[in-house]
Amino acid sequence: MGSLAVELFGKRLKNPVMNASGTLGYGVEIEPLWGVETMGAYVTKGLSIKPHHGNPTPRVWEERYGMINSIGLQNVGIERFFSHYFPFFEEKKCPIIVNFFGFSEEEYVSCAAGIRPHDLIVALEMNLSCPNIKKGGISFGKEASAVHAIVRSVREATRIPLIAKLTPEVKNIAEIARAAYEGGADGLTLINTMPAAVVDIGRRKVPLKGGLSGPILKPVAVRAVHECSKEVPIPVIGAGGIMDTQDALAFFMAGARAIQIGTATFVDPFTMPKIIAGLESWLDDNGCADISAIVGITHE
Amino acid sequence: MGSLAVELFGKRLKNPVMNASGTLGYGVEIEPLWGVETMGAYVTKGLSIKPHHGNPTPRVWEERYGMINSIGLQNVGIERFFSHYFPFFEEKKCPIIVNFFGFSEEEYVSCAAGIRPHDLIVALEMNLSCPNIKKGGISFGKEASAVHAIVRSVREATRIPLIAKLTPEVKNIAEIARAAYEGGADGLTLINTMPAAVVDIGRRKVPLKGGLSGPILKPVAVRAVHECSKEVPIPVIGAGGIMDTQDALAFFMAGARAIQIGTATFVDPFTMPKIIAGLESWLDDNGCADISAIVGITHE
Amino acid sequence: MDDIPGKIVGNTIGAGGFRRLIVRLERPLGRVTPGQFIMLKIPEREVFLRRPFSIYDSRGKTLTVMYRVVGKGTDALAAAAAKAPVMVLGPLGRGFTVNKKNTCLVVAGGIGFAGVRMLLKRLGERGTLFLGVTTGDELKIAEDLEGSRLLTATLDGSRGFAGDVVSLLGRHLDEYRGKSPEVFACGPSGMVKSLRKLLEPSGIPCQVSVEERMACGMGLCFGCVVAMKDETNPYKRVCKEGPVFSLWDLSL
Amino acid sequence: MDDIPGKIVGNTIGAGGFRRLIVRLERPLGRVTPGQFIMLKIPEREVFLRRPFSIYDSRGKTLTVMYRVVGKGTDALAAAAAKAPVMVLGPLGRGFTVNKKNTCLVVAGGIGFAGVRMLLKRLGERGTLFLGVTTGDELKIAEDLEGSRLLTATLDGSRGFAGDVVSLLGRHLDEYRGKSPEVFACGPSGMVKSLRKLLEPSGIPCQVSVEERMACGMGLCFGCVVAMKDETNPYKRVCKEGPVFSLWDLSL
Ligand SMILES: Cc1cc2nc3c(=O)[nH]c(=O)nc-3n(C[C@H](O)[C@H](O)[C@H](O)COP(=O)(O)OP(=O)(O)OC[C@H]3O[C@@H](n4cnc5c(N)ncnc54)[C@H](O)[C@@H]3O)c2cc1C
Ligand SMILES: Cc1cc2nc3c(=O)[nH]c(=O)nc-3n(C[C@H](O)[C@H](O)[C@H](O)COP(=O)(O)OP(=O)(O)OC[C@H]3O[C@@H](n4cnc5c(N)ncnc54)[C@H](O)[C@@H]3O)c2cc1C
Ligand SMILES: Cc1cc2nc3c(=O)[nH]c(=O)nc-3n(C[C@H](O)[C@H](O)[C@H](O)COP(=O)(O)O)c2cc1C
Ligand SMILES: Cc1cc2nc3c(=O)[nH]c(=O)nc-3n(C[C@H](O)[C@H](O)[C@H](O)COP(=O)(O)O)c2cc1C
Ligand code: FES
Ligand code: FES
Repeated sequence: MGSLAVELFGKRLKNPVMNASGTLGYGVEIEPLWGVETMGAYVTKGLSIKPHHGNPTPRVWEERYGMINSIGLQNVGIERFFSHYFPFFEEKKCPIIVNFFGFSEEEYVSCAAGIRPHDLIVALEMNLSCPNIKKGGISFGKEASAVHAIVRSVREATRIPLIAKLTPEVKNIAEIARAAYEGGADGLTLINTMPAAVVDIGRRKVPLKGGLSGPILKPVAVRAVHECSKEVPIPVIGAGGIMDTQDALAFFMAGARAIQIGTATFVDPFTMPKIIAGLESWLDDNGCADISAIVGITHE
Repeated sequence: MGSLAVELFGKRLKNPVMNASGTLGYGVEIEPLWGVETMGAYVTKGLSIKPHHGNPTPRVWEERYGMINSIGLQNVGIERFFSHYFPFFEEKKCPIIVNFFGFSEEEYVSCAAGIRPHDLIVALEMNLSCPNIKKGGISFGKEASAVHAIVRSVREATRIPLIAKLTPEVKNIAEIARAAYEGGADGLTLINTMPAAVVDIGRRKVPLKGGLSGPILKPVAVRAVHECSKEVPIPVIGAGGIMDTQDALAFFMAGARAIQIGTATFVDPFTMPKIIAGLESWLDDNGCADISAIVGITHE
Repeated sequence: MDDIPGKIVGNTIGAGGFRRLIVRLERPLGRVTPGQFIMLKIPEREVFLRRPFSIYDSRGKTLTVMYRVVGKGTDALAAAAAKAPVMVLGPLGRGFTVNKKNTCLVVAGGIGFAGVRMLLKRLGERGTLFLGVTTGDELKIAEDLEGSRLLTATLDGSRGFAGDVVSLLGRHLDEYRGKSPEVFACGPSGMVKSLRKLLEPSGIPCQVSVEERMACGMGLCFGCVVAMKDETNPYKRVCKEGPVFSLWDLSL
Repeated sequence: MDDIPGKIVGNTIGAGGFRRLIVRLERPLGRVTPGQFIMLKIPEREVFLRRPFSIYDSRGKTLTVMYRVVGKGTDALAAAAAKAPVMVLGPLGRGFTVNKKNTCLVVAGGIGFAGVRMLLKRLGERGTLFLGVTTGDELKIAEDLEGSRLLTATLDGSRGFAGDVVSLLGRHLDEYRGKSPEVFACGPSGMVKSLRKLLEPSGIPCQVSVEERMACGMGLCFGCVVAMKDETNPYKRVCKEGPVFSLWDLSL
């Protein structure tokens, strides 16, 4: 039988399927349906040094084949996550990736520095889409030089493997990928949501501006994964509109070593277990011993 | 009865509906179904100083709610357009917007300089998504300073009103809009296609990388129109996934003075006449005398 | 909680002019607390996200929802044919908590009736329903309720009290003094605001069911929050910590 | 050319194992040149673009298409029920040009038969069909052709010539020397390449119908080009300048 196990940042994960940050609450909420230990790793909601309240509603809006969210990074803060929720993952022996952000470089650094290495912590995932309040709210992830600098600072603050999660709203994502790699990132997650807006024609208002996610994002994400995984020699984790096994395969073939599922879970909460089973059958049906064999197979 | 007529760059157009460049051939092809004079203006296929052959196939691929194209700007060149196709528009008294591009700044300038002002030429539309072969293939439209410079050079080369057509693959489209405005652009067209890729899972290949268009692009385009029309005081022409009258209204309300329809024509070749009729009914149903009354109505 | 496949077996306009959707599920929904809801996958591909609906009735494998067409999703739902397949995720959220010692005054505005109907069924004779609707005809939605005392208000004045349901409650509130009254409410946000105004002086307990746009319905996305008075934790999830909250905790 | 609403009235597997789609149109398609095609809007929302199909038959308001399921669009088409609404844009492109003086040798590979069937009907006794298929059973696609002479090849060797259709043509080509032979072909790209190899020495006229992915089907998008020998104009649109080209103009 084909194997879905992957090695990522020196740790062995039972499969390469994870949730995308911010789309599986604190992990406990899915318990009534299936457990987080089903996944290769659980990715935390974006955490900050202090608790963060997020935006007023409306926070979500439906789009054709996708959605727009403006949650605004509501979270309980690093400290409370580790005191209150982490024991749940310890009990389940479920590996985690800690997604975090800050509104200044110092906040990023203190976040990373404040997380002690632990057997279950596979990596830290820096959300570079976060607005830099010191620099007029332009996000950290848009300029190669800025990405290089902040990744380097965070890199020096922790021994835990570091993933840079990139925004697609850049002029050349491969260049940003290289900057993150050269700054010391051990891996990349591609991509975060794409800025978008909706008009409510009846009310003649723009009720919501926020990040686009779901299938509508997939062709942009596939391109980012394809180009960046050719550009840098570190593992790429793919995210963006993965709804089923076929979509997952497209990301692996484009160059992703692991994948994250976000919006699909809202449409069908069993998406992840279904994809894991689907990938297993696909390996068997295709006489493929190991999912790694198809990673990046589309690269010329 | 409400009026769809708009004034754009000092010319009166009978309605604010145009085709998007490259999606209505040379204008003659649609003749068996309806005439180009149905539109406020016809936008030419992207023209270059010399004829350009474009890319090998596959050039088009279907996506969920959209498509990817990699035509590669095939065109007969400025000269042949004016000798061979322009008389058709003269005969029909159909205003045109001339979309053009170059692979170097000089090519842009010679294109613009080579087009003589004419009563029917409403404006020139510079396609800034085109790769700059001198600068390693990075497109002209991605860096504010580069946009400012090239718009300024082209501005100096022609008396015809100048529209800058922007790519969404930038870090901050409002900043690019401002650069174009300050460089001397009289208007903006937003947006061009979004770079994307597909994986053919069966063949384990990436058959096509190219530009994403269609409804899948709409929320990104709406945001660009909303933000840029607040940023700069020049007219914005909206494009990206407009399929019906509702979509068109969303663009006007977001801040577009005129709209362009591209991919929708492939799905239903009568999209443009239908939207023109739909907008007329909407004005009447809503007691609105003039389409301009709702332009930018969502701005705070 | 479970995600259960089902088929539409009924989808028509019922008494009072609101639509009733009846779904035959593959498995029973299980124990429902009144005030809980489901996330329904509407059988139309263009509707991407599920939509939340109160559990109007649930018996064995038969689930009923009462709904109003207000937009794209509910419009597609109204167009869905019999036998169309749906997915039903639920029961979700925290429902009403009934204290046996209190006198239960249930306040419903329009379609908000759907959110308290199971509560009323459970309360039986112990419940009093204050029902506010727009036109007299809509009062028929309550016609199959037995036991509960019914007081009605119509905005068009055609039947019962002429005016809004909170004013109606105001007229009767004195009657419950000393009887440990507790209010259970579900209705539009305007109704909830008036309710607060009315009840603020007495501060009597009041549980309200709140609505908000949802993406997941199970606490995963933090999309459905409502503002709370608690400044250290100003946003709670309607789908997880709610939809029923104490009126006095909400920041309206 | 017109964009005509229609309804599916037949959609089943016909003789030879290929599917036949029959559409009843609101208006007749009008005059069709053999080799022309239509763009069909498949009645399934998830199929975004139309798909090109040769006009297999067109009489009054009845249009027939013969097709093979190869991917998402044709799969959805096969699943489409009777009465499903479609849109038919056509007739499109430039078909075959028949010169009365020539002897017409028609070469079809598999589903490529759909592209030459109208031509054969028009040619009647003047046409000779060289039909190549995979299995003997598939030869039934030509059973309702009257008049034309029929030579067959099967790859499995079960009937007719054992091998590919171009080799079959090669065996017979000499018979037409001095009779102004002209070849009309439609089939997979491999067949077209062999055909060129076979005919290159003699250089006899040959018109081939070419396939390419399309978005618009009417010359608007330049998505469907085919490479030509002409270096000053290396890409022509299959949907507009084609789908029928002289084999000798193509750069294969
Ligand atoms: C816990 C809960 C229980 C509910 N129970 C019922 C019920 O039993 N019967 C019923 O008819 N409706 C109920 N609703 C409201 C119902 O979910 C919305 O009417 C529905 O989601 C609208 O979808 P739409 O696509 O038709 O509207 P849209 O096109 O999305 O929006 C149309 C209008 O509806 C409003 N709206 C959209 N989503 C919601 C939402 N989740 N909550 C409130 N307003 C919304 C919008 O602001 C807009 O004004 C409930 C909502 C919640 C949160
Ligand atoms: C002028 C013309 C006439 C045609 N006539 C017929 C006909 O009479 N009967 C018939 O069965 N088919 C015909 N085809 C081919 C038919 O259009 C394709 O099979 C169909 O578009 C595939 O759609 P799909 O979504 O099922 O396949 P996809 O999922 O898009 O692709 C599946 C496979 O089909 C190939 N393919 C996709 N589109 C085309 C295309 N436009 N042309 C050729 N190959 C394609 C792909 O490369 C791939 O290998 C014709 C094509 C053209 C251009
Ligand atoms: C509701 C919601 C909340 C999100 N929160 C975060 C977050 O806190 N940190 C982060 O890095 N990404 C966040 N994202 C982005 C996702 O992790 C993911 O990158 C994106 O949604 C694309 O994947 P999808 O299309 O599968 O949802 C969020 C996305 C959604 C929809
Ligand atoms: C087939 C095709 C060809 C295009 N060619 C050009 C072009 O030559 N010049 C240009 O500026 N934009 C070109 N575009 C972009 C469109 O003009 C338009 O900006 C984009 O497609 C978004 O609109 P839509 O979603 O309505 O198609 C092309 C788009 C398509 C689909
Ligand atoms: S709807 Fe997702 S948390 Fe409530
Ligand atoms: S398919 Fe658009 S030009 Fe041929």
